[in-house]
Amino acid sequence: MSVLVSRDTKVVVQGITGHQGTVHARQMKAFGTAVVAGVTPGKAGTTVEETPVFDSVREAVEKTGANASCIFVPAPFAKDALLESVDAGIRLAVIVTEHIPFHDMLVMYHYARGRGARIIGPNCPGIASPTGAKVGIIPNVVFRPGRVGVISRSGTLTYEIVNGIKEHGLGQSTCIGLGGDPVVGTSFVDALPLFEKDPDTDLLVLVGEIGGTAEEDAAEYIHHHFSKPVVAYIAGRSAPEGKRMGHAGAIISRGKGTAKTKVAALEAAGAKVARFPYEIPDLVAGILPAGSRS
Amino acid sequence: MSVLVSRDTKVVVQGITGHQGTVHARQMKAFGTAVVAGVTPGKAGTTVEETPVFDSVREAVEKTGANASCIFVPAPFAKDALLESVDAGIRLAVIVTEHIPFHDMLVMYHYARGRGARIIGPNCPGIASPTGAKVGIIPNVVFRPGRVGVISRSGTLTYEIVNGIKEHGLGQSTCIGLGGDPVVGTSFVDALPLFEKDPDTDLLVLVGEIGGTAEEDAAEYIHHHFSKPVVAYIAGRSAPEGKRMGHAGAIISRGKGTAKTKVAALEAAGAKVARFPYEIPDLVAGILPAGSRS
Amino acid sequence: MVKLAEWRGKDVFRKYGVPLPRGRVARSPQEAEALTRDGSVPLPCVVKAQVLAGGRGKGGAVKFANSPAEARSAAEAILGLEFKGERVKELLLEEKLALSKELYVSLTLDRTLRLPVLIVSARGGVEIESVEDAAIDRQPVDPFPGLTGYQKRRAAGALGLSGGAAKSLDRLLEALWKLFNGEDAELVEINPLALVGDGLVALDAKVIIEDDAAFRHPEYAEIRDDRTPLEEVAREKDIAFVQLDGNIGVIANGAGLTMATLDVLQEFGGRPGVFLDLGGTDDPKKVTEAFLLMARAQPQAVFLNIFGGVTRCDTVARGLVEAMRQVPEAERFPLVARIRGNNEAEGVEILRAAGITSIPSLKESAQAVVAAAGGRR
Amino acid sequence: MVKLAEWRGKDVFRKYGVPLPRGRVARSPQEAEALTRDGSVPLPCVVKAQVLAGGRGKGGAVKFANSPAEARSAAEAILGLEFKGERVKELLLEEKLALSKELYVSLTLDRTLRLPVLIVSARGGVEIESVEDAAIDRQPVDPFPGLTGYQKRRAAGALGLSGGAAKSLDRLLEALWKLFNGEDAELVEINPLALVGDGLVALDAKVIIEDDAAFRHPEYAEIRDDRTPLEEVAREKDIAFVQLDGNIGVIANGAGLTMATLDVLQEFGGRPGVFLDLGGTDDPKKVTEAFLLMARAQPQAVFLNIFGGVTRCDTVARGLVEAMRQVPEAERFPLVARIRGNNEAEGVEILRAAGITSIPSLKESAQAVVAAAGGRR
Repeated sequence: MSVLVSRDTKVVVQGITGHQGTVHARQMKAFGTAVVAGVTPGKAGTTVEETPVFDSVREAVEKTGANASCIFVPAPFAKDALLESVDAGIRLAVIVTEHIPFHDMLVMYHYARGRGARIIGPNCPGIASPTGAKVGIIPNVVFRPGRVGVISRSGTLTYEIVNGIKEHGLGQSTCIGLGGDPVVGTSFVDALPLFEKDPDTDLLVLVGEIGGTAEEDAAEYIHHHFSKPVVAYIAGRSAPEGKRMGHAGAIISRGKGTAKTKVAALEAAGAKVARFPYEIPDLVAGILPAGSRS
Repeated sequence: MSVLVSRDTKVVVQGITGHQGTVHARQMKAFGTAVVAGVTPGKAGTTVEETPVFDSVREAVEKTGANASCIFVPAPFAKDALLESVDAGIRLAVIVTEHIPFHDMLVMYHYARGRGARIIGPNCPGIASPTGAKVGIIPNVVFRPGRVGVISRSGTLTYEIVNGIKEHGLGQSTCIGLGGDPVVGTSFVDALPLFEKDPDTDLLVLVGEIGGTAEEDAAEYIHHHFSKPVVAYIAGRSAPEGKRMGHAGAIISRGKGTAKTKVAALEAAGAKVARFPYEIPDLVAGILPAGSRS
Repeated sequence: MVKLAEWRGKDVFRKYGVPLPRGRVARSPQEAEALTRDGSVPLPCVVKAQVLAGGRGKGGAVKFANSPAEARSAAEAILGLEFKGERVKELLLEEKLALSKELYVSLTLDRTLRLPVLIVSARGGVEIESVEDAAIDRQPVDPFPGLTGYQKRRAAGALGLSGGAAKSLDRLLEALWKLFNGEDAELVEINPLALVGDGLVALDAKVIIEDDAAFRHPEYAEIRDDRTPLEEVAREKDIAFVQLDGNIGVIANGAGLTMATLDVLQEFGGRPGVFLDLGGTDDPKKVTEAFLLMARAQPQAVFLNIFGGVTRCDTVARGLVEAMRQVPEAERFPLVARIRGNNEAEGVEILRAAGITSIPSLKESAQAVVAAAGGRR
Repeated sequence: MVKLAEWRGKDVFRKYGVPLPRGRVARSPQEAEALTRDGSVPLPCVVKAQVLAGGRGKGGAVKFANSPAEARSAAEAILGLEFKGERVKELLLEEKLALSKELYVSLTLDRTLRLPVLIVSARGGVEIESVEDAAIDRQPVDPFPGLTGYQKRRAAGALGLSGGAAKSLDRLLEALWKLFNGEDAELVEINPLALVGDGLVALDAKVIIEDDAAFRHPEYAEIRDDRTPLEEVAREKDIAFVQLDGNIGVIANGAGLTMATLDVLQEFGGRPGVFLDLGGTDDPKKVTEAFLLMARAQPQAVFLNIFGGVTRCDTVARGLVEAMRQVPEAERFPLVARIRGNNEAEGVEILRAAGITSIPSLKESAQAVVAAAGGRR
């Protein structure tokens, strides 16, 4: 078992005929994922490396039983692509596309939520489980089956850290790159319960960044509801304080959002916080029960 | 036990300072219902026959624990009143107000549904259970505790029929007047499962009207999912065929919507269909197990 | 329900940017001739009766004209016609376009889904009820987020449109969706929607505005269906009033009870004539006015069937007694009353004091009124 | 993120019907004098520097004028000022209003709730961060159905407004909500919002438009934050580029990895200068351009830290080798490379062939570049 994806995951790639869509459909298949369909309006009847292409997600779902979507379509069309997949019955959509206006994402998030569909992303590397499937773009090479869960707001930093875990001789249960946009479909707080109840995860690595209050919210959740050990890292401790989004933004975050507040909140919630990415594997290995190394 | 309302129902009356609001708050109390609060913006701090009035539903809920709303506010403000009650945490709202534009009702319905709130109405007499509570305007005099459930699209015709059941020496478990507007919060199909699982209901009386396809949909549901006996009546057998709503309306209803199609569908689903309202009590008495007369 | 005549519907279309043929309204043959002569309406043109009923083409209410003189004579032929009960007072003259396809598009409400639904068919230009289901595509549209891009693509596919024509459809559907919501429409229908080159043009327009939204749309206040004078009076007093061809007047409260009453009357051979729904009221004056209105319709007998809820029995009894006092001798009618429900005892007593007996049984009271009106037809 | 200057924000306000003082923009003392002399700006007036930073009042960037001569001298005093790093080039002159209250209103995004939030306070006219939480009312607003009547009533209550002033607030909030959505705003803020009689007037305007929505808003294309020339070049090439005051140039891919790299450099005493985020690319030319850009910033050493995903290691290696060929002798810099991830072996081999060693450990590579840049600061 793993989180959200499994051997039963059947992926439709929206925007499969674009360069990114084609490349990553291939990588997902190489990972062992069932990429059953692609969608590009006007390209029905063609194939991309043997994957059939349809005009609509509805057709793709009807003809192939696709149950997850990986969205690569350009930002101006991403909202429509997501709504289409939700209306076609897709309940897990990974949106890789970056630069989606947050006003669009508000619509997408609440529409999907109202219909019981989960979005991961946008602007995210997606989800992968070495024993399950991959929906997204995390490099295949960083994975090794194991019992460490990873959730992260970053992209390449996630790869770095997941790879570090592998190189230390450990492995991952499921890794989710949530994306760092202002509005994300799945936040730390949304992802934590999934790992809490995942029998394959013994320890969770949480990778955060400065800005927003997602890490503080996660700390709060961990404190009250998360029973497994957590190793965390916050990127940006040395970064100059960014320009704030006006005064209203300050009202919303009210003394949260810096590396200091995030680290303090996570430590108070019982997490071990690494100061640098390369400290993570040692911290993990120090906590992980000997029997659960892979 | 009863359907949707019980002795734990605590009603806030939105628009309590209006004539209808005041009169029916009094009637609900006379029925035995806990009317705990009223709301009229700008009238906070006053009382209506000892019921405290608040400026907002949120305050009313916070201060009195109200968990159901009865809405009497004029049609142009009804949408706002409903949204306010849903946002304040109310999960059962009976809308008595008539002439609410259906475009408003579409918003209200989907908003409430997305938050797990149920609307009864609009333009409806509401719900009452002789052993539970009354939220709405059905005359108190027609009730007597018993084991007959009633769902109806009509107003006064419901009173007529419920009263007929009482005068025949039988009683009701719960009666819901759903309202006959184009968009209703709770339809026959939505109400049927509630009565199916209500241990206090042994038989259901369904009162329909010509127009729309709600009765045909109900028949379909009854056929597949409803195990208790059903007695039905369709008003309007003798009415001249009304002006149709253009051709598109005909496409939507496609050969449904007449008294004939409704009666046929209900009979095919196993319901006994009365030709006239005064036949209902005899039909009910003929079916109801002797031990469940009251 | 406010049904807009074609030309009014097209005025609304124009406001939302729906492409239309060039055209103008004429109310006389002279005007029709002048509009085509001065180029306001290009020739050849089509001359259409502005009536609400469908089937105008087959019914001789649509003609073509190649010259101002022909436009005049077409107008002469159509104006004043009685078309399915409507007198033709207005014409719409429009340029005749060279079209390559006739399509169908509408937006209306699906009550079961509680969603607007977009209906399209490549088989436009005929009555859509006659088109088989397989040739009609329906898509429910969620008010949030509204009509989506993928839904428009599907509609284009169903209509067999691509390229520039599909783009034209995108804009058209967006305009119709805005109109449907912005105008509180029950129905927006274009049949036929013509493909002219690679653009779409609305040849007809059917727009129905919801009455309940009137408070948001004072602009439609003056456009109403034709009513008989009595119906007009009833409307002003907020009493639902329908005139049929029977001889028994029915006063009831609530649409369901009114219908049930008619069903029962018919069962016993009665012929309902005027029926009148008091709705919910606790004003005895409104009840009095209803009876005075009923008296003017000269029924042979009147059946009062009230189940008291919001409308209390004592209110009705008081209004009835006052009405009986006011009705002129010449307009008096036999009355059968049945008042049940809230404050029944008080109401029955008020009637009794005025010499009127309330019969509690629906069956018996219905039989009594049929007898009073002269028995079975 | 496009921050609009006050006068531009007010132009947007005007489009949505937000009430404003009468006012005009001036770019010279002469213009300021003329606008007040001919009555375009009524006297007395306020003369405000058009800079994006807050605290203008305290900072001497806002002055009052009772006569055209005073307007001129106020303009002379303010124009050309350097205010928190911005040169004042424009002034907004506005009539001075007799106000009875200063309020605060804003709409922005709450990331945790994933909802816009309406923030109001009766304590306007000061920095809102300095106001205690209890005096600030926040209400999340669902995009569907939008700002509701009851939310507006609550806002009026929190602001202490009733009657005509509450009605004015209703209209204002509706306008701000439409603006927030229609313009793809990240922030709409009015501080102070003045109560003048029983109407509300926006004395200030802060509007921030989201960059990602630029495709819907070509009208904001020309309004950009000031950038250094190198930042401008980077923007054109779609490379995220930030200039700090250190001496180590960092080229990484992805914001998180870039930040982590800076954290590690700092740990070992390095001072990051320029940093540059390649983002996701598999075009070696973009990598080459990034290096050429970096060279122009004249760092003492450069750290290339790439984890290959979309950006493959071999792509980066090819781009780097090409850049090294092109960089002029004078601009050469010591380089420490670390390339990991997709196609790592190929990339490492390409670098090796060009005489560059990739150090796989983040810690060791960081230490190496700090040493190359001259050791700990």
